[in-house]
Amino acid sequence: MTESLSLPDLVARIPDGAMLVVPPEYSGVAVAATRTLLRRGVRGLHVLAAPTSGIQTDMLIAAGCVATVEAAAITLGEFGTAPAFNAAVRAGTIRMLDSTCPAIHAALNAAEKGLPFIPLRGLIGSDVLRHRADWKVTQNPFADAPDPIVLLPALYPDIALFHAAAADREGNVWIGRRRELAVMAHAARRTLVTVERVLDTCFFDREELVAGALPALYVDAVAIAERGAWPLGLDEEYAPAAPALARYAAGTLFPQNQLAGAA
Amino acid sequence: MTESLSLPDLVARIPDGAMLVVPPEYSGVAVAATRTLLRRGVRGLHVLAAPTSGIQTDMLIAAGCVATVEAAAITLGEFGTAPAFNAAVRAGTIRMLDSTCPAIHAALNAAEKGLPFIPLRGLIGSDVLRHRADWKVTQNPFADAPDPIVLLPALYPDIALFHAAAADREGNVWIGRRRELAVMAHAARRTLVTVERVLDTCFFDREELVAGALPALYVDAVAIAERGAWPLGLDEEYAPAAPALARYAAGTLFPQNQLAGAA
Amino acid sequence: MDAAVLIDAIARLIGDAGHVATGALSPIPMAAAMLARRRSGGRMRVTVLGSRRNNRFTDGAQELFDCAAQGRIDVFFLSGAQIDGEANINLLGLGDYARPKVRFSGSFGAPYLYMLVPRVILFRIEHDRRALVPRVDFISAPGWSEPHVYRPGGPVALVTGRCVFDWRRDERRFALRSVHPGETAASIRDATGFAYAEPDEVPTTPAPDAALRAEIRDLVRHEVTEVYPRFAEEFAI
Amino acid sequence: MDAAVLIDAIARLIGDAGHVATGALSPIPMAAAMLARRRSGGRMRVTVLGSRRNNRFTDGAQELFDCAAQGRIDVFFLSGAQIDGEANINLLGLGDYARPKVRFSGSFGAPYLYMLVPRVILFRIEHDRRALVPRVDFISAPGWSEPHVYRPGGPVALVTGRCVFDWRRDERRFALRSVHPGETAASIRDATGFAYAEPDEVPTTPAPDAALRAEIRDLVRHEVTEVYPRFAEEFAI
Repeated sequence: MTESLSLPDLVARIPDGAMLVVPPEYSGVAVAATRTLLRRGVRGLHVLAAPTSGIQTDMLIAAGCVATVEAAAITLGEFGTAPAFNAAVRAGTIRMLDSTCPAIHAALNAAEKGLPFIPLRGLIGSDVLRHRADWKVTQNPFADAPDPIVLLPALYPDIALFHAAAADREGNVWIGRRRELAVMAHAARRTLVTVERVLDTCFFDREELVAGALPALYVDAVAIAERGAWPLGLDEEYAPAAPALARYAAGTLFPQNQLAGAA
Repeated sequence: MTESLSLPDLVARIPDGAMLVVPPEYSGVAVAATRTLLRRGVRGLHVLAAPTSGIQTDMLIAAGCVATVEAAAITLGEFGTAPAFNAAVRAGTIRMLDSTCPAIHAALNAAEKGLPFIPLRGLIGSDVLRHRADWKVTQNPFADAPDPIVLLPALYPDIALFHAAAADREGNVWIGRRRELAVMAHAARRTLVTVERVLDTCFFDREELVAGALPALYVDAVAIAERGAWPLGLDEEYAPAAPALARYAAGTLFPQNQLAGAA
Repeated sequence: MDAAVLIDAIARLIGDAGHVATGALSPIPMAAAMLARRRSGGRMRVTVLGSRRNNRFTDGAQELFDCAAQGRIDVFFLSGAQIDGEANINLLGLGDYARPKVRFSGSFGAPYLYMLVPRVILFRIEHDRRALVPRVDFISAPGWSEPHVYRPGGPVALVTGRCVFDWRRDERRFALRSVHPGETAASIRDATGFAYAEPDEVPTTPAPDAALRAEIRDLVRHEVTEVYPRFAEEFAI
Repeated sequence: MDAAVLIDAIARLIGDAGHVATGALSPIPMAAAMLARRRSGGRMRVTVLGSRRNNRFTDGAQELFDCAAQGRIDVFFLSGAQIDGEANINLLGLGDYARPKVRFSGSFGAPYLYMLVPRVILFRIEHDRRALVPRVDFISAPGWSEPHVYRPGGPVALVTGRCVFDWRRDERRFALRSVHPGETAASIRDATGFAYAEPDEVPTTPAPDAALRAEIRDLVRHEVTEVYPRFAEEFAI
């Protein structure tokens, strides 16, 4: 059964050292939960961006919560590079596992399907591959001619964390066309979701809504966080707050001062 | 661009010898198109059930259209075994590739992702595996201890054929929660869809419908076939016609006599 | 055969599982899952393939298999045209594979789910020497695997129209747990084609009282009928 | 830099492709795709990541990559903080990998899409010896691959703020195709850190006339602004 929790109780489910999978900036980022989490002083997180991340990961790095980042990119998009991420990589204070979008998607698909590994085309000749000791290149066993292909180990996150517009009374979460959120939730051992609101309905009562619902089966707990993605945007709800994002990109590396109390 | 065709013109796109992927009986079977196809006298089909099939494959076998069937099961469900299928297997007049549901899903997922193969758990010790010379058992290259795992070659169907309630004016097709239809369409080189009706709207204009739409990008042609799944049912549209199905199950092996003119 | 006995017996085997799923053509397991869910106070999750009301999957036909691989399904049901004493099941055909004497529909998801779902309950109403055989003609899915084979799942019990067997994994054989009312240890031996362990005293499977029968009837009418409209008449529930 | 020249030049490179996709932070490629679509009479399919109006994907963030692997995307755009004469691109950082002098955001989907999309157009406005280098510090994605490597895709051209290069796959080098108005063969040589083929006569990239500029302005206002609200001012279109 999906639990209804307060925001602090929700993030209390994220232990030190957890592998935490988070969505890209356009897909429902739980920024309010992230502020609560870094205020709590979580340590040693392995942040898996699925497949990219921005201000969320940067805030966690700035607050010293992160040991490892795995991502295809950490970027503030049109607002430029992520300052804490950039400094941490240059200083060598985080372990960086550089990846590529389809590799992260595929490794989560593998976890979703209980596969220990999954092949992926491309990548051969890229230095991204060269620096990944955990990936293997093998001969395609179905080919007669030489045909090298990359094998990726599945990624099983401990926790998936994201923000969505609404949950219903059963704990089903509306994700619409953001199916990358379903893959994250399927792959992760636990899924924590913040929402703008909880509706006193059931998405399964209206067949036209069913395809856009993430079933409660995959949702361990929900907390209400109004404007919980701010200063990022949320589909159909609110646009990104460009001034706040620009301030963040230009500002100090200690987002507690800048964002923690701003909501 | 998705083409609008008549039913005969739609099935004219299915050449002799094609690998034709079809959905299970609950998921929108293009029975009217199948009748038109068998009347045309198509030959040598490789029918891939994704992952099971029933009256559709049985009718095609009875009419002599089928060289190979790949399926986890061919069944008329509560109406019993599929008579033409059963006779053909016993007589050895079709080549039968026995499979299992998740293997067919996985092999189509592999095609959808452009992977030459995909691993799958389970299967080891099953005679289904023993009779599949095209599947391989390999050591999991990420495990230190012995850990055999099955590798399946991707399945790239030539044609996906199914029936749905509606297409919109762009050729987007409403599949709702029947996402196995999206996998089929992604994996197949061409996708042909029959629908109850074409709506003068666009599913993408209503965000709550988007998640249930198969984009026109994957739909090569649409034809209107009212009650096109009959005597099978179609979600929210009509229930299976139990008397007709029972007649089929009990009846002759020549469904032309029985069903071809019945719609 | 008294369907209520089977429904109650299977519900007891389900116990306090977190998530039970039932597959195609499984009205009695479905009814049992509904009963077990009621006994859990509604906390148990039940997924009925073919149902709209009792099915929350939104990711297509592959979701059952993904969900099982994720360890999110605790109990599933499988059957067999033949089941043997090593818990191998045959859903495919009788006789030679290339030219079978009898061909059934196929193995469905059994070669996978039998390996991955922790507690698979085998269920087959017909209990005779044609169904319960020394050795299946075709192994759709094996009852046990070598230790190096990845297999978090497997059988826990076999319920038939005559009795309940437990599966003893360490011994790789079934053990008679209880005989349904009207059966005896001897009648089970007569009807069973494979060897199994038998206790000195064989209990009788409890027969539901009137209140439980009413509860089952109510569940069948309100839930099972959605998926299996003819079940209530067919099994005189 | 005259954005309309680039938009028109890229639209010509797109030609009559069936399906063009543009990725993150790509307003000029997006405008070019819109122009190419208009020139196709609307038959061309354009997928703009980040757009709602020009994006028909419904299968999540992985759909772009699946769609490319299926061969359903003909043209895509990539860039690089560094691009070298072998068409290798670097989106990751400068200097030593473990302790970079400058770190960029990362390689995104380039290590995959550069290998799979048949016609990748490289685009980078800045054209100087820091951007166009003899050898990239980090190969996010390689410009070419050994023949036994599965690679249906790769570069076809490099468009900068100064010129258009064709990629000559057989020669594994760029060839100057045209210089934008105001540039010369010599100014390109000066600004380029890698060697490339140069024809005896170097044409000038066509400059859009007033009608074409109006058409581009209209497309930018009606389509590009949805995704890139500040683009019109920024590039004075």
